[in-house]
Amino acid sequence: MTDAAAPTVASGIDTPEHSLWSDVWYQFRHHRGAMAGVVIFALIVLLVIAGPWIWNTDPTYIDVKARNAWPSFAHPMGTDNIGRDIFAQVIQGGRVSLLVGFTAMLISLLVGTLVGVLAGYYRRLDGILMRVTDLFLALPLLPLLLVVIMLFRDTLRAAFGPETGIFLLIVFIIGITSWMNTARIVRGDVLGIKEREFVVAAKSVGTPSRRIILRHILPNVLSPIMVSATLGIANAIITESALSFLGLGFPSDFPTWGRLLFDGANFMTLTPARVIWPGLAISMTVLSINFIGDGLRDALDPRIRGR
Amino acid sequence: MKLRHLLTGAAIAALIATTGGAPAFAERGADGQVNLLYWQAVSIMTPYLSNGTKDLQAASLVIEPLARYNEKGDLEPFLVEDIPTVENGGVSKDLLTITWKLKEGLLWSDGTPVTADDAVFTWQYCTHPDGGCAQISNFSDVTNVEAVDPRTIRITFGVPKPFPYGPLVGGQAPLIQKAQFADCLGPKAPECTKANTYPIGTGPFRVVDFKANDVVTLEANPNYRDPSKPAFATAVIKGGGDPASAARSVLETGEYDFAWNTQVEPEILAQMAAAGKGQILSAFGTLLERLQVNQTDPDPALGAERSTVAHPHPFLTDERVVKALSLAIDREILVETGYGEAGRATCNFIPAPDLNVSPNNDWCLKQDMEGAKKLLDEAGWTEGSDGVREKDGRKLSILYQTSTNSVRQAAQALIKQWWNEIGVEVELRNIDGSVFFGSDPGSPDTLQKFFADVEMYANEFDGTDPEKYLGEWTCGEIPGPDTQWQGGNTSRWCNADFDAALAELAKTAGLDGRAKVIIKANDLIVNSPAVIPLVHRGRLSAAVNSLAGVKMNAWDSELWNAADWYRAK
Amino acid sequence: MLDGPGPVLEVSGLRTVFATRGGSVHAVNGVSFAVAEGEILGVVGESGSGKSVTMMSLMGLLPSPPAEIVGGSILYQGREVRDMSPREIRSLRGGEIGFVFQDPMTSLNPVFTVGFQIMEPIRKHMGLSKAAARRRAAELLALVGIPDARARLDDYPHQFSGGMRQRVMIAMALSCDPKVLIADEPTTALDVTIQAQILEIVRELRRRLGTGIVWITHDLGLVAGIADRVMVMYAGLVVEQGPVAAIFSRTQHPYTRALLATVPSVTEGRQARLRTIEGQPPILMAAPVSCPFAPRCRHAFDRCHRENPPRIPVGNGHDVACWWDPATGGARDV
Amino acid sequence: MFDDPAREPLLRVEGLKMHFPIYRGVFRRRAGEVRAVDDLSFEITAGETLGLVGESGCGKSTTGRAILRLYEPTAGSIRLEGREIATLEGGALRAIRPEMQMIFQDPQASLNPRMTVGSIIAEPLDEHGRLSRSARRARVMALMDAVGLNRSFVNRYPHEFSGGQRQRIGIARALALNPKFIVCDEPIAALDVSIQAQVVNLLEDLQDRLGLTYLFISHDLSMVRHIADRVAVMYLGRLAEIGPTQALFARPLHPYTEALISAVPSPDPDAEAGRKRIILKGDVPSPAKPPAGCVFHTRCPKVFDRCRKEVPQLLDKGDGRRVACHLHDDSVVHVREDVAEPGAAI
Amino acid sequence: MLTYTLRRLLFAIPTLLVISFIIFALLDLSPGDPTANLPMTIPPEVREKIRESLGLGQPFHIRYLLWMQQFFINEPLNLLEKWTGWTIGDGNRLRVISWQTRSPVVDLIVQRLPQTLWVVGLAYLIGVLIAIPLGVISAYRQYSWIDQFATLFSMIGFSVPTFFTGLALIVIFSVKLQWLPTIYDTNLRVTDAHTFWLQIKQMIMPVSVLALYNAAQISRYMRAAMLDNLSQDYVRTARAKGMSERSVLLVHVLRNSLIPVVTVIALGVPTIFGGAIITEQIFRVNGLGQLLISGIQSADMPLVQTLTFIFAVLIVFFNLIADVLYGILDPRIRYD
Repeated sequence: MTDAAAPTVASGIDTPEHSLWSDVWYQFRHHRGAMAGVVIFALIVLLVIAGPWIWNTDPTYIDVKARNAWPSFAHPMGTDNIGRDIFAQVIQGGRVSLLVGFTAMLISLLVGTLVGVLAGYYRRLDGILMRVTDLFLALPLLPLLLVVIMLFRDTLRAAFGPETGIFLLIVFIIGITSWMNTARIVRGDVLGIKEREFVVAAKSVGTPSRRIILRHILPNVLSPIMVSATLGIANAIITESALSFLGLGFPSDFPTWGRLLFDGANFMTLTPARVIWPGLAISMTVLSINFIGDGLRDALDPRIRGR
Repeated sequence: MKLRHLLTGAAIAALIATTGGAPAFAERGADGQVNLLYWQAVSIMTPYLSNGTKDLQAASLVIEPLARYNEKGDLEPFLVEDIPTVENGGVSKDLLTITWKLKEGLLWSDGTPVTADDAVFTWQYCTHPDGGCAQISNFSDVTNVEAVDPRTIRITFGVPKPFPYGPLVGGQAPLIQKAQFADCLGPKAPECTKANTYPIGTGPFRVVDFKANDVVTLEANPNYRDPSKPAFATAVIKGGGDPASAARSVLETGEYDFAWNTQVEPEILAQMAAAGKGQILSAFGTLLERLQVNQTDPDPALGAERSTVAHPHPFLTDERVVKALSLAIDREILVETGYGEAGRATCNFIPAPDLNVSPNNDWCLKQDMEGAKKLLDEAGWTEGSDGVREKDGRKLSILYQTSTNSVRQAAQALIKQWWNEIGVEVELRNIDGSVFFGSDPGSPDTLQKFFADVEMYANEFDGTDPEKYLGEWTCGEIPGPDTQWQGGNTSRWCNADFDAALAELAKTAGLDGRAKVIIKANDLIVNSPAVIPLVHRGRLSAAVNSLAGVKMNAWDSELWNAADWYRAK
Repeated sequence: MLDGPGPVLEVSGLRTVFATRGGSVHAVNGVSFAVAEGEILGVVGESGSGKSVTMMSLMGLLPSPPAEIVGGSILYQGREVRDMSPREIRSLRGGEIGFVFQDPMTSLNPVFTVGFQIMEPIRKHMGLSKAAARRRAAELLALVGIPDARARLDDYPHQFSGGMRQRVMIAMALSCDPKVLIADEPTTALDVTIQAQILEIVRELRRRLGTGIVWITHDLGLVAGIADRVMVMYAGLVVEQGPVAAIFSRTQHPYTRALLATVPSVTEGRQARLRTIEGQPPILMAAPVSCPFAPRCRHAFDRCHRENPPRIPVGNGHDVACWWDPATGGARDV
Repeated sequence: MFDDPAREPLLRVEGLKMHFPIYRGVFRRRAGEVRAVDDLSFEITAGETLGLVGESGCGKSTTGRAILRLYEPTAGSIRLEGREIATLEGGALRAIRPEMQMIFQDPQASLNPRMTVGSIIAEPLDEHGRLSRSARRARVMALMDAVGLNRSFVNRYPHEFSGGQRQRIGIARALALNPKFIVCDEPIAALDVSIQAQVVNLLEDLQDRLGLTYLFISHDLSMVRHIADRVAVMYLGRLAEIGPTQALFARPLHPYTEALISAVPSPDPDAEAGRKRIILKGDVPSPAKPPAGCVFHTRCPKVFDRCRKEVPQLLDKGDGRRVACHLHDDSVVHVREDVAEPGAAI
Repeated sequence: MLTYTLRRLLFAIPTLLVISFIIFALLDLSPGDPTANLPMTIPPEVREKIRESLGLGQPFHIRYLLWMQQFFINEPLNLLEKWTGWTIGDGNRLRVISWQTRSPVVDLIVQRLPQTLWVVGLAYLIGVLIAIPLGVISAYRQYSWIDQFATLFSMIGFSVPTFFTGLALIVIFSVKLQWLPTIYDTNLRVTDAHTFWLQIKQMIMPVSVLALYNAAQISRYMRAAMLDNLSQDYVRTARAKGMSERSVLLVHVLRNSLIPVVTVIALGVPTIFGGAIITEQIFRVNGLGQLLISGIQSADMPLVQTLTFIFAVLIVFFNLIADVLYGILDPRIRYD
């Protein structure tokens, strides 16, 4: 190789200084919907986190005289029927809803990825794990919730206090009943990736299975997982609101967007602000997360990325 | 609010009577169809296997008792000639028997005659040991029911009954046809689907089509005893939805004629009523929303002895503390925010009928924060650094549970705030109704187990006589692990004076005499630390303007006089 | 129609540009060539030299955007293709000009039977009835050497081996008796034995049908065996063009020479080392103003870096785009 | 580097079989098998390159992978430096892995797109070496130098490289553990002609420098001819012919070898025009249902009756050449096929 | 294919047995009580009697086995008798009886099926019919305004809870405009144009609420599948054959893209039978969803157990159908 000139970097179509992630980021940045989603989501998160400093009204404080108030300076989003400030509740509710969405998504992602990877990688586990997935698809959510609340409420309450306890329970239930789709998708992808040559290459080097999974398989099923993640947050927020609709879920003085929307639904014509804001908050969050997910999916897909 | 003052139940009834014009029943079935909306859907058409008020009310269109309570709480003969009393000889002097006389020529809807045998069968049906009859308590102490002749029914009690109008009286205990239910005794009762959903009755309507938990279609009973009634040819009872949408369908869209139990936030109801299509009807019975105060210690650390009489509550047995809690509550606000015209503030445990209501307790009607704080100070609870009162290193902290229901949750929030203001720390918990009101000994969340300091729910009693209801407060009724946590004395309050008063009641006949003892017992309860009465609740329903003849009834089925309903022209 | 040896397809000054996010990429920079009836034109060059892009742009098979033809003319039997309506172009594609692509595994639609896919253009362009189209499809399959052709019409592509699939592709491309067949690396994915079979078929077809064939490949050996004329492409330009014998025996362009040198032979003596051409073909962000091969060229001199050479005829229909003259070893006198 | 009978070969494969079972039916009963590799025997001397050629689907790659124990061989013995590795399991197998490595066909597919070049090359070091962070880094750099990759690319991702450079990354990874033996599984098939030459040159340089032994799997006969010392020709899981490269190409013994060589086009129009070509009919039969007798008989231009009945054994023809063909069975060469007597042969 | 299907069906039996056991155990553990909805005036000893009459006094395994016998033997025999008119045995078999309504659970389900299929099923169908063209167009014109619009549409459909859209529709179309009924009349029989119109009117709102949600999800799958296939080589082949864009898109690409989408659609079919709890409640459709939720709320164990188990059967079955469909639609896949 004496006459080998210094190999020049293959110029893709582009300047050489870009990595995989900068490519993804580039594509993502040019997805208008996704960028709008990022901006809106960031604003919502910011408002919800910094909210109590901007608006320091206690969301549970009742001002009986100001019941069913329309928006005013004292109550920018009005009050509910016993005189609690809606704006403060929306901020407080957002913290819970987003936290529920995020944590439940993490649980469902963790379980889904684990099941999916194991089923896809180990042939002998495939059948049994997929049947378990069927089982979970068939489980009735509400009785399950009641059972779990009964079994673990007091233990968790003793360990974490009443609010964190019920929070963990609900998050756990939502997470544990929503991983099945992720598992299916991940399994499908793993089935394909484990036949790819770089996995064979790793085997030929003597890499044990668990490191093959961690190093080679997982990073390559990242894109469906990421998309599942964004959908999962949205899904968890919606599920929590549906639970509120059915009268399960969090205690009444523990506002979440879903509960606010549910409690306010009957007041739609009397004090519309009560439903518009939480409704808007849920929709905008889910919408922005979905757009982010869409952008991620497009950006992570190498075929689409090339365009 | 304004509405509440304008329209009380009675006023509405009067209003309808006057605006409805002269009730001229030309002929049966002339007014077409009446549409009733029960947001809790009807599951079954017999109260003996019933799952609740809605079934009982639906059934009342078809099967009838011997006598019913009218809207004022007075007994009115239905299938019988008149109401037996000691005076008219219908009730024996020793209070051991009561004799009813059926009206002449009564027919079942299939055209066969109604006889005393049917009454005897009804008793046998409900008291069959394997039947699981839901109304068996209506027949308690009955030793025999016999047919003296085809029209005469004699009921014999094992103990003297000062108030003998339990069996076969009121919507809970209607007559069923022997011929139809003969094969449905005991364990076979649930399998008789046809009989349970298409009962043959004597009421103004009979079932044409029954879709469980969805819709019941009825038509006028061709053999109804008054040939000109009912005015409606058909009736439909639709189920599903929620109270607000039920009210909307009557008050705003006018799609339905009558909606049962439209218990929604008052301002919403007022706004709907403003549409002018219908009216809100209310009537007050004996339903009381109250706080039960646990007299035993619910501390989880006690393990199996949690919430048992072995460990008295550390501070809620102190009358001053509970009185302070009661004073801190503004009951008017609770009514305004949660019940509107279906609620009245009260400090009594027995809120109706008027005769039995104690005049001695109105100290709690006005919120008195200062008074409450003073009481707590007196009891030795002083404010700590975080605003929570303490005594002997123990915080005044309360776990407050109730069932899941938006009105209850609003009340919880309000009460929590008031109690916080007097230095009491509150933790709220709401439990799904099917668990809270269920009495599964395996669940920690039932109201009987009462693993909390304070719990809120409403309760009432059938008819007008509270003897049995008050009986739940005796020492023997305290739930505990030895009784599988059964028993009505959820507060675990035990008071010798009260038990004595109750024994006295069992021996007292005559409404006035009984009222005196009842008031005494009531006062003992409400002055104890075991209960905080909150709101006397009424029934609330809605009817369109064109539906005339509705007399809202809190003592029996709301459809008790459906035979008299008609379409206002 | 045209009986004389005149070109069926004549392309001049074709320029195609891709709009990418890094800017526009000039993939084809003024390509001119012609294909006569019954002639096989071999097109060679490394990947990225613009061979495929040129042929794809002819009939608008590149997705637009990003690809766009910015100049030149494409004459099919004397008619300007660029002025045609999409409908007219569609009737050329498949009807008058057939295509065979590199990867027979992915180029057939997996969910339709082979028969359906062959009959599609027949019915569209020739207007045959279903039964007639089916008959013709069976004939075509037999023509390309698929045994039991009639029965195999109802098979799906995955039921064929790679070589068989490529035959199906060829049958499809030939289904409407096209005047021109454009074959884009049709044998690259196949084994040599199968490649030999395909080559046999193509030779036979050319003889029988008189189709003009454009054969794109990077295998110089293949070109030597099958082509009448050879066109060497580099950076979207034709750098050398001429009759096959002339290209191999009197090679003009340094790039062609280098390409030839890299190939080990099965017959001659073993070289100690293989010769290589270092580097890759450039990606042009603008139309070339100097010789694009100059940076990799061992004979490059000043002028190469200043001026892009035009195609200079060297006789016998042979031309080359280079300032360097292998005969003299010095600059070409142009 | 020709056969030296005195020396124990680096790799000796004997009777290697690689059958993949086929299951059928409701209860997934075993209904047969795909005989991807069927009774294969050969050896490779240290420092030499054995070319393995054949059409796609003939079992070349399966052979390579089975030797590296990426599959569980059905039967047979594989000895690396005299040590049996066909039956090794778990830790023992892992311990032998550094000795033998593989270079893959598709450099795009064999590199994890989410790992940097540095971590790809370092992976074998992580698995087997106990190098310190800096030593590992130094080793990666040295490897990159060795395969002619610029050190500054260490943190780049595979997709930023051209095909030839990617193949260099794959080679560097294979070299990381100082293996003795490397299976090159079609290392140049996916590359452009000009790049192929670069990679082949690199492989040769490395062999010279590090004393490597290659099993060079390819269907490109001209490259095999260039790089291999000896060539083995496979057909349908069996060895058709094996022998020194020059001799084999100059005078192929097996009709299949002959057809293969004749099918390679040469970049010389005159030679092409005059050449006699042997064109095989049809495709390689399915290895699930191999033909009876000689597996090549369905396509063989010189087929005769015995081929359809009897499986030819590998015959030693001297000078290190062996061939599995009845045509070369000396014991019957005098007996024409019309008078062939069964059993006379072996 | 057939053997594959048979094998999967055989596998389904143990799976379903396990699922039925787990559901049964779960419901048994759950703290709901069948007497909870009785008025509080009913004393505890009566409640206990009622519970016993429901069979709750029996040990767990007896109840489970009894249910199994009722569900797997008695009910199918009963259905068989009903459909064929035969008499098998004395016809006096113990059926699965709902605790709440004291009527056979299977009869309840049969009664609820029509409205569920009409509303939820139609919504699913309409959702699919909207989703497929929407997905096709937005993939073909990726990043065009129509793609952006479709994305927005599907995102809104996905993100706004049905109880919100449902209520908003009622306020607008029923209360303000008075165009549509808020109550679904299950008694309505379509006999003429007028009743047909009434049926349409009462279905518009629930169907559109659900269809929006379904269309939103499926159109995303469709778009992704189309994008996958549009970049395939065979599309170029089809164009090279001179096929019109229409036929390239609607014959070649669509057929391939439908393969994954059809399986997604098949996997979604069981959700139709699960009903739409919230939408059904809002519009009082009283389908299977309402049946299930009312069963849960009143702790009606036989009802909930039977419904969820039928749901599980459907899920397992449609999983199988989806796989088989995949094999049918994609000739490359042959299960053995």
